Amino acid sequence: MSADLFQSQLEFEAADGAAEAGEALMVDIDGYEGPLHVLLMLARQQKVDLLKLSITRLAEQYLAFVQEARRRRFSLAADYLVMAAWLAFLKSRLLLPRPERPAEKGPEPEEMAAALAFRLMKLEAMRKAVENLKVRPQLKRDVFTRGDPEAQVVIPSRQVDATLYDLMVAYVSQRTKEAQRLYTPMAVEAFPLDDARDRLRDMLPRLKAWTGLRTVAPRAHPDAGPSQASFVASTLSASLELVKDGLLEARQLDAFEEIYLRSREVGFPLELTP
Amino acid sequence: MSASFHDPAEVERMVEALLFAAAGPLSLEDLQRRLPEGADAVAALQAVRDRYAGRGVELETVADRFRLRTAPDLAWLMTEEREEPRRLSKAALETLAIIAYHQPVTRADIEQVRGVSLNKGTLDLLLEMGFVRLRGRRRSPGRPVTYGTTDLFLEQFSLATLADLPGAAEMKAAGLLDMGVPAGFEVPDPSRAEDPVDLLSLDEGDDDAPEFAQDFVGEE
Amino acid sequence: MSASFHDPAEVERMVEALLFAAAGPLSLEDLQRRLPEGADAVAALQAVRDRYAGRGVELETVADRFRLRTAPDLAWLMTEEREEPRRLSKAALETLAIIAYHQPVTRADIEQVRGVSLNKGTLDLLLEMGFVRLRGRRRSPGRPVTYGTTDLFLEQFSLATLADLPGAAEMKAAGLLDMGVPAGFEVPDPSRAEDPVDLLSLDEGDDDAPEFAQDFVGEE
Repeated sequence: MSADLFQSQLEFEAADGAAEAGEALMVDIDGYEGPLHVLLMLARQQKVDLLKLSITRLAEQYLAFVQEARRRRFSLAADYLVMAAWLAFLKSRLLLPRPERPAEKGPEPEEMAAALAFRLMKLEAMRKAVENLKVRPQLKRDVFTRGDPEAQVVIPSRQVDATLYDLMVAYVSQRTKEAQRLYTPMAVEAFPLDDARDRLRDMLPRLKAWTGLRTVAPRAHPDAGPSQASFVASTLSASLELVKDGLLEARQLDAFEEIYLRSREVGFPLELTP
Repeated sequence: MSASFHDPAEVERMVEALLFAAAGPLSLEDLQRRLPEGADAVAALQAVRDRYAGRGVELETVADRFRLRTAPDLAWLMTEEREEPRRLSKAALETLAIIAYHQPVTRADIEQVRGVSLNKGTLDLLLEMGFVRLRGRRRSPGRPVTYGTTDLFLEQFSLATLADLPGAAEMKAAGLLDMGVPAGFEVPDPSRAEDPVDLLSLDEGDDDAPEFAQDFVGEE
Repeated sequence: MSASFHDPAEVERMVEALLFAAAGPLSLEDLQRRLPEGADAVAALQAVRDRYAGRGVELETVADRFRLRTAPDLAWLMTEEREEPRRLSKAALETLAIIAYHQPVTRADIEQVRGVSLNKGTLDLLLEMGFVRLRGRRRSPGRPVTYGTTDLFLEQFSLATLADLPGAAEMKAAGLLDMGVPAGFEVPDPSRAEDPVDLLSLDEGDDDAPEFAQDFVGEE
């Protein structure tokens, strides 16, 4: 099963052209609503008191909805499938002949159906509440307080203007700052001096002519390894050691000018350590 | 200042001026504090209310406080003053309504009513806009934080008190605002289904899975 | 909107609302432009002027433009208490938050969490506002004074007890704690914080805490 089964949001285009007929699949949900919203929409199509709702019919409608949605290759959140499973289960229990002995466990299917209808009523009530709130006269949309900011006299309130939310925000912003302070920077990778020295010794035969330090130093890799500055610095340090050993000559024409290196013509014999 | 401070007509003028000048709604105490000693703010408020009734500007009670505002039926005239309100998504509005009608509510309560888990940004946005506040903790296991609405919410929606929420009394009478589900009335809550492995197993036709799941889940 | 746009009483209401909600004085042209076609703005203005004459709010003409303003003789009512509402500075709010969650805390504790030295005025202000109190002394070198919050603090933030302060879970739920939360991040539960050792009265051997507090406040 694809991972997108579990995506929390799903978007359906409104099935605009769907027929008015009761069985027609009317998909009109946005990404933030769940199976309960779909059930409520389907229940409305039965046009009865939610408590007198036919749960078996509702279950059929919902299963058809889920099937149709999947047929159209809409990815479907897991929530929808769990509800489908539960509804199918409930429907089967409602339709099965009642066993002689009382059910060994679990509530009666009628009770479960009533509970579902009640939940739908609760959600429906909140849907109505939203509609009621939306038509209330809203400040700065329908009703307006005095508009002249110049002439406004500020009447002080004895209350301090800070909410618990402000307090939380203030707290969190500091604690996260604190966390940032404890952050340890990544260790900088340097070009080891020993490597620089060895490399420079190897290069000596090729440094017959004056060569700029920057040319002598290795090129830094843009993504990994020591920085260019580290290569140059270590190579400079190594070159000074070799100058001291009499193997190399260095010159600089002026402060901040390029430093030139070349191997020394006459010098002390090389003393290579075994 | 020559007029007596206790002349009701004079006190009415003062209340009128204070309400007009105030930066926000004023409480009875706010008014009383500013009026001369012994002035009857309640009577003055009533007089102002009567005087402005049906006018282009009216006295309104919001969040147990008082303010002057333009008449709602003239909204169409106020095009230049209108501010495009920050649009709340359907989910945010529904969440706000649940908090308003059921308060104090926990996050789990909200999710239970909506049947979906609450999107991360939703509550955050409502808190940030100042419509919702943290109210306290419920004395139940886990001591979850409860949410409620603010005075700003009442001011925004022109509500005098929470009792004035439209339809609240009827919903309460019908038991629709109760959080508790009667015993044995448990409906599985898909939004709480947190273990994806279980869901997967339905699909794979695992032996443990109820067979009916095959009907519609296994077809892909 | 059922009333005729040309009913003079209706036009008067409109002019009243427009003047009230306008951000500045309106000219006759401004009014005419915003009123329905054919409405008599001049007559309406005159009606508004007459209606408000002698009231707490009056119609004023400035440079051929019109606005509502409070009656000049009531100016004393307005000007006497012109002051900004009390707002906590960012530093004060942050300090208060640290004290609330980490109490009992010393000054050094606060500075350590905030990463900046604590301004003397900040703590004084919180003490003066009554949100913060001296709790005692810590039994550690220097015996530093510890701070905690007061009942007024609980009242301001509508908290029944300190245990009701939102914890890390709620901060996450509100989207405040998002990314980069270090592994060991914990929000202390101040209701569990105990400092049995260092209650003031134990420390000083007398019950007169306020006197001690005075000593302390004056010390720095």
